[in-house]
Amino acid sequence: MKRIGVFICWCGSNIAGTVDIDKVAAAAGTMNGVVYVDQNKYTCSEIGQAMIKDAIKEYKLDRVVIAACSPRMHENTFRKTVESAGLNPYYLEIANIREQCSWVHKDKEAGTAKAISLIRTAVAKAAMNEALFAVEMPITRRALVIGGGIAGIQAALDIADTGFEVDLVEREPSLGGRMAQLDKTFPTLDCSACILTPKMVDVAQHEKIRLFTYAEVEKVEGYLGNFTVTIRHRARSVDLQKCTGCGECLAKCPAKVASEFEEGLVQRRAIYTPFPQAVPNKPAIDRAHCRFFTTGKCKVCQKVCPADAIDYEMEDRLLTNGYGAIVVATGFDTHKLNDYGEYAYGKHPDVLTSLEFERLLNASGPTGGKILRPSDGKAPKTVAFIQCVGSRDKAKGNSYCAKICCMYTAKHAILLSEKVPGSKAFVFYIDVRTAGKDYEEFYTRAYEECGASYIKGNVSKVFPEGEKLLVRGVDVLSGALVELLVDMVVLAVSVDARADAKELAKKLAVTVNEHKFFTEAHPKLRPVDTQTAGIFLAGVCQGPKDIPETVAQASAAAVKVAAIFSKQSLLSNPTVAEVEQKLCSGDMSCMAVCPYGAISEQVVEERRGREMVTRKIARVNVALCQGCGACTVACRPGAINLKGFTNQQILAEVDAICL
Amino acid sequence: MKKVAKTKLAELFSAMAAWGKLYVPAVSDGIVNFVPWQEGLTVALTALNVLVPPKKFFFPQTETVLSYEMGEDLQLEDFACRAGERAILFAARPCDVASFAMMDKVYLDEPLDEAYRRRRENTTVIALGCSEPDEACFCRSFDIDATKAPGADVLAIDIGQELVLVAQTEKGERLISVLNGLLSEATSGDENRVKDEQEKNEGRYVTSVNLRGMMEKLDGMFAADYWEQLYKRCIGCGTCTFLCPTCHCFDLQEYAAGRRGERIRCWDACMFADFTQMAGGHNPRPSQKERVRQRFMHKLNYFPHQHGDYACVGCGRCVRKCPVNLDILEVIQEVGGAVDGL
Amino acid sequence: MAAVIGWRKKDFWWQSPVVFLEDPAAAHRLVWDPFTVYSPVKFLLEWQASCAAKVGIFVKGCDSRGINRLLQDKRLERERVVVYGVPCGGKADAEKIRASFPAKGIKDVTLLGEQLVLTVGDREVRVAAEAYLLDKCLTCRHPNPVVYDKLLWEEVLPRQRADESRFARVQAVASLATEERFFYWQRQFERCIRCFACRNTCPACNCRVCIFDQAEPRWLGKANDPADTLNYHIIRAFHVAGRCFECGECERICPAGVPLQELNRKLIKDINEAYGDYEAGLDATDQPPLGTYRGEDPAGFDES
Amino acid sequence: MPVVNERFEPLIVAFCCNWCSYAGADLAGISRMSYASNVRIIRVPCSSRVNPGFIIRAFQRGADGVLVAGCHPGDCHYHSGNFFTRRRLTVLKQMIEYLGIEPQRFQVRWISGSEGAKFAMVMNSVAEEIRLLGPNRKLRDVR
Amino acid sequence: MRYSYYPGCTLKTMAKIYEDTALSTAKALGLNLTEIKEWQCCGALYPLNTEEIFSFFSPVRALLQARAGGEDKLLTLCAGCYNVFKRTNKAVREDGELRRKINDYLEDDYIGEVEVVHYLEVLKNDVGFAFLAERVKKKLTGRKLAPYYGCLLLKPWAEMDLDDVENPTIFENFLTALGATVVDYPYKTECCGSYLSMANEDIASAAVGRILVSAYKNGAEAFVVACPLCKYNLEEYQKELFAAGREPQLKLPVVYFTEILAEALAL
Amino acid sequence: MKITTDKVNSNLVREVEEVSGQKVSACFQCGKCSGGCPVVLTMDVLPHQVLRYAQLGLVDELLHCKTLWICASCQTCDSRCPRNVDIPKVIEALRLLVLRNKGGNYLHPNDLSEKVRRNAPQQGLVSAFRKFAK
Repeated sequence: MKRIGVFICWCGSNIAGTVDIDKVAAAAGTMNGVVYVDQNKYTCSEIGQAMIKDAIKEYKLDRVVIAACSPRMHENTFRKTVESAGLNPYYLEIANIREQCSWVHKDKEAGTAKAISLIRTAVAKAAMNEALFAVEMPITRRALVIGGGIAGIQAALDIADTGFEVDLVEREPSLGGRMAQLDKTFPTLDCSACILTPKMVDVAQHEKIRLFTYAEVEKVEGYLGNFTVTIRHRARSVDLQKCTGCGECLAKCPAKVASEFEEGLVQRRAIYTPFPQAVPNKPAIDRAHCRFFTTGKCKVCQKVCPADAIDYEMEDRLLTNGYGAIVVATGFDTHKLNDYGEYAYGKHPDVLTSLEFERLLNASGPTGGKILRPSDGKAPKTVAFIQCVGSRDKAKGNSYCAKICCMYTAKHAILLSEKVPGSKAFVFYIDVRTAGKDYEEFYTRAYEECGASYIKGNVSKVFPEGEKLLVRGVDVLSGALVELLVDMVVLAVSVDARADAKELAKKLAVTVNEHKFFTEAHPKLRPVDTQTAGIFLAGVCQGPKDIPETVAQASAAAVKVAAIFSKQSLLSNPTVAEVEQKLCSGDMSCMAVCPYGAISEQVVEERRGREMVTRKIARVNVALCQGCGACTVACRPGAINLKGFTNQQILAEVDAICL
Repeated sequence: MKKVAKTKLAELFSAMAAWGKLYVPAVSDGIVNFVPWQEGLTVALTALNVLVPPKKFFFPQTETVLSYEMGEDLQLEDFACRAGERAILFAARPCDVASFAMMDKVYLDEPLDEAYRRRRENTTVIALGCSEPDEACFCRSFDIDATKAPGADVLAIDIGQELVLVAQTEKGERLISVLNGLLSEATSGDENRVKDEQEKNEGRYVTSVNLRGMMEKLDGMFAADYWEQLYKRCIGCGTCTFLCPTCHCFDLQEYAAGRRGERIRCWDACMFADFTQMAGGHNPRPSQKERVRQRFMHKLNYFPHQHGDYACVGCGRCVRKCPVNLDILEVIQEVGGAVDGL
Repeated sequence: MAAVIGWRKKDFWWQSPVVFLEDPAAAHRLVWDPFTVYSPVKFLLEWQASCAAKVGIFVKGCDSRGINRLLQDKRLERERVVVYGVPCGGKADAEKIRASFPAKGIKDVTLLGEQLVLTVGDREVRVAAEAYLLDKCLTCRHPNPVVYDKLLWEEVLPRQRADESRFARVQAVASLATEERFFYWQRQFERCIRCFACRNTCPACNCRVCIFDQAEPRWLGKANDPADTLNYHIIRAFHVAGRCFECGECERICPAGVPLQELNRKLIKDINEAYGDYEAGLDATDQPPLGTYRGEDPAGFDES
Repeated sequence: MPVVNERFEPLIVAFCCNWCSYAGADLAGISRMSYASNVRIIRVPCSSRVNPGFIIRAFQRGADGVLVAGCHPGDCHYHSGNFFTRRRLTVLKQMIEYLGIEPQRFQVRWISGSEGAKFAMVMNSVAEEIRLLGPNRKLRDVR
Repeated sequence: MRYSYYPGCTLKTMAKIYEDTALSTAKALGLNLTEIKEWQCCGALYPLNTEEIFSFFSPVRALLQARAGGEDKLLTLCAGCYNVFKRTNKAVREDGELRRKINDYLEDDYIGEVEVVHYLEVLKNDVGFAFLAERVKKKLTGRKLAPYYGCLLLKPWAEMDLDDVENPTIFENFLTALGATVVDYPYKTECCGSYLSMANEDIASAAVGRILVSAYKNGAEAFVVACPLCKYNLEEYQKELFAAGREPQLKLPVVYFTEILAEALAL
Repeated sequence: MKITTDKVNSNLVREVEEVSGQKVSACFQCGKCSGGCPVVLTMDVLPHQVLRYAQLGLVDELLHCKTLWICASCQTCDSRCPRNVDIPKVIEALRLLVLRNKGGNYLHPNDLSEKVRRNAPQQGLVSAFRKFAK
């Protein structure tokens, strides 16, 4: 039999006003296992706590029930009290007779009866409470940042600046990501490269940051504080130690392929640096297109390289490192336009995507920053901008709003008016969304000062008409049909999650939503966390965002990482699931519902008759388990139980309530 | 010897129900069971065995044996004294009636089960002879005559338009006298028809087994490989035991609610995995093999050793209802009792 | 292969129980007749736990879904079983036959296409099989094995009205008023003798230790109390929700004739309607509906 | 029809998730909103911890109503727990209704930590609905 | 290769040439077409509401006939029939409620087993355009042909799934295989006015006018079509525009693709 | 034209939704339907306006508009609609509301021109009468 002590708090008149404490105390004295009952005006006060400690010692109490305010208020306080008296803190149970009783019931008789019932329930549970212990876990104080766009760059720099080590992994041969492709940025129109390049250089030079370009995450294991990540360093075929970045090879390479960075508007060589300001500014060989790798003959780059840096023998290397936290900043893909035949993209050279148009604007782009028609090299006088291409389209595209198109299209309209005097922009839109500091003003400038005509109505079809393009639509505000002959059409393509986001999510044991954007732990209160502790999100990989938001989220993620690293060690949550071997059938229903990937299979050996046999059962990783208990219900035989909220405890509570 | 026209049965039942609680066989959703009689109920006179054997009237599936309350001191209430309601069981079949004798050997022997005794004493059993045993009926193998039921208080025989009633005990006489106003004297023609029925009985079986030497044969078979083969298809349900008129195992369970509680006795089945499960987790019958062996050894060896009779009356319920057709007929045949008529 | 699990003939015309044949010479004992209905699948659990050798097994359409059931529940090592698929035109209901023919006179029953051939005394009688098939076979949508290593003969066509009749009984009961429904089920469960045959026969009930058999905590009282019987049936149905593959054995073998399939099918219907059509036992690799979710799932309760 | 002298007071067991509904109950308390005193709360970490076995047990032991309350879908502290709750308890609720139990006896609601008023309102409405139904006899142990 | 064949109302009358050339070319290409028994009009239009259950009976009966004939595929020529059959078949396959309702009225249950194909599709997938090119006896070199799709072959795309709805290529590839020069023009998938021409000739006239000009400007010498109604509209309103002296005054022949095919195969 | 509370809540809208199987509220007025409609020039109420009117309960106005008899059901609009609204189905529903009223037939055999009678393919006639008459 347990020796349970019950302590009833008056909370001044908060409880005592509507609950007859003496009556409650008398009733508590008759409850199973209760050997001691006391009451106090303010149990949370030092005197009150001292009284509990004394009683524990004097009456050899082994379970404590405190009837007072909500456990969400003082559970931790009282756990410490009990612990300091030499009991396990989880031997404590609280009956919430204030928030759930005295404050909400005016009738003293009903309140008293309910208080007794609540205490009986807590006593019944306490009798089943067992000692629980947190496990101390060490922390590897090195962070991994996946993705070298502006989000990854910012997160890496912020973490490194707090003094912790960071590894930054980028798939492409250079840092920079999407932002490097942009010309100017809204709403200030400052040059994207001018603000990004210094940050890229900072990353390369930071003593706490190790930069791995042309590298990808291969495998992730472990948990908060102790991830083990294998990184595939793809064979660059260029020795970064030897290469001086002189660029001799780039000019001589005979194999040409469409430049990804230039959105296919021009060609690059098979050995290439993606763009002039690349960091590291050293090339890589694209083996899929390299003449040597495809035909076995060439080696021109090796011949011209003064530094002997070309290494065709180089192989992919897999390196494994330990990390304490991970920031995912893998960015986005632009929407593929295969299903939008009505816009004649790919059929007519003067129909461009917004990112292609961005390259036309860029001084280092294929036209040197002049807006020229790809078909004939003439400057377009009239340009139709079509919004929501692939966005807000549940039939053929993304059901969501890509968020940035309204603003960058306003920017394009403004830049067009500046770069092509006498030109005219027509912007076809469904709604214009400009929520952001100085955004509305920027949009206003596009149509008030720069002469852009905004037409509410989406374009239905683009036809080639002679040298021009006929754009057909309707102005829904006036009901007038619109037929414009324009020189160029720019499609505001939607933002997609990375095509391979799901694979990465699987490696990281985090989830993606139906659009493959990574899911945050809580949409409002934990927008930077994933539901896997220690893995954080930054930038568009979590959902469409503009640059300021991306940078803010990256810094937030960095702080989250730094907060973890600044702790001495991590304590595991003791109220976690545990598996009872003899009951577990090993069907792993529990694993399917665990949001944290905390459950895995393990092989156990056990006796069967006279033999020892092995079989598979579930295993809970206490570092990953957050104690939700979803698994306990998925488990039909009740083999997985939740410490602190066991089946036995809850059934005892039910039984006690129903007495 | 009395008789009653079948058309008058409703009146007869009404009179019986007025005298004591009357249970009769009736069909619900295709299943025949004994149910309390009530006005308007159709009594299933031609149905052979009811699903749940009438042992339940003396040995209920669930009964509270005592209750307690912890106060200043412990208050106890023994429920056995409540088990004394006057009852009539109508149309028990001779095999089931024979099973009562087996149950008596267990519960009326020392230590005497008071509740059982009272129920037995207060219940008047009216047996109904079977005029056409089913193909799975093999009571004849146990020397039970389906047209006779020596253990019954009253024997009823269906002679077509009427039922003949023969009081066989004092209790039976008493009941007949209560009902006398509704009964008429049987004629000698009726008596002949009853005799005729009884003489025909032998020839009506299609299934019968020879049990000679069965008990002795099993003496040496505890460790036999036979069980190894037999048990494999047993699924460990309690159909055979719960439907068996002679199975009599029970479990005691506590139902505690705060400072009050009850002790409940309920049927248990040796086929269940937790039947001999002990608190520490140990189980002397760890697999279905031991459980299946236990069941048949008990029926065909231990019980006859102890009480002189096989614990089976050939009612055929397990033959008909076992989901996997693993039944006592099979065991008797395979262990070596000769089988006739199969 | 150390053994094959199939069916053999026993004493009576309606008995074709499962048999474990270890001796190839005894292969002639295997039968395939109108009563080879009991699924051999669940016996694989004990077999694999106690024996490392491979085993062969004959499975009908419904049984094969039981194989998938066990595979999805990770209770079976597929590579240690050789599955012989037997397309099945339906099994006979001995009770239905008994209702039309004198049971004691029947010598033999065979199925010939859509006809049932009975030898009654010295006569041979041919009747349309459909009238004498088990109810569960009339609503069977997958008469052909869905997983096998070898198919014994050509596939058969599913019964025409199987789809429509699938939920007919469920709908009939659901259309009753609340109180009528309660009395209906009360009458059914009243007969339950708590023998657990429904559970023990069910391949979806494959836990090593059933929750109902545990003493601490005791989830289910051992007494045959009506509320506990209801408790048992609710939780049993819940545990097979989204996992029941409609073999109907629970109901067929219930000694007390409790219409359990009506309860299972109700859950299937609800799940299909709310979360999209799902048929358990067709794919061993997917996730049963209660083991997954979609953000836009409807709720079957007032969410306000 | 017997005359009911005393008003029937139902016993309602409420399973509340720690992060939303229990917090909602606390807020109702802090805001001194009075509601029916028939409710007894059992704190669970997440509504997905609520085993249907608990619910049936409560009815067996004499509860007249059971309520499970959790975070709104999408707001689960444990990310996806209440999505599983929603499926499980939908199935359970529809089943017990099918078995002839009055639907009002078992309810599931989403109550966030900021919805103290909603908590009080739900408790009142559930208590009233069940009061009208009278005591639970269908699922209660016979004792 | 064997197919069930459904001609439809117009192919036995106004569009006899369409059927004749289709059957002769099919034979020449080794395709075995068996006309289904006891067919009736498909209804011409797919019902666009949730209430007309009766409109489905005729196409479903024809599909049942096709199934009874033992072939897996039902070949159609008229774009209208193709549209009705393909959509009906898909609806029966995917909408259980509808399937049940329809089958309640029919003698035999149909669950969408038959595959509905258009002759063009057969030429592309079963015959193969490469093979077709080899069989051409009289190359149509130098012929500038404008394929005209209209709407029924392609739309709604989610149901028809024949080709890209905005930039289809099947017709083009077919004509290329015959050696013709394909004229690309933006209006090739724009509606000709369809049945509106029965009641509202002005609208049809305007629609046809645009198509005509667009094709002509891009160098077309003739239209190639797959639908009797398209052919009627394109022909009749050209004549009318010409007669009325209204722009454009053009005379572009309109032929069925099977006629062109017959010509190329020298039949 | 006036938008009033009872109009917005009109049963007619629900009937249109039911007959068409389409949700008119799904439309967000992008106008892609009207812009691409091959016969839009002669319409008095443009396709996107049809949905707008329906959203606002202006069904009476729709029942009297010419558009119902101009739409050729070519499905160009719905093949481009980002909201999966099948406008021809909505228009069909409105047309049915008119046709089902006594005297609602739009086309009578006597209306056909000589040319049509002589030359039109059966396909066209069947289609027209199925659309324009009951």
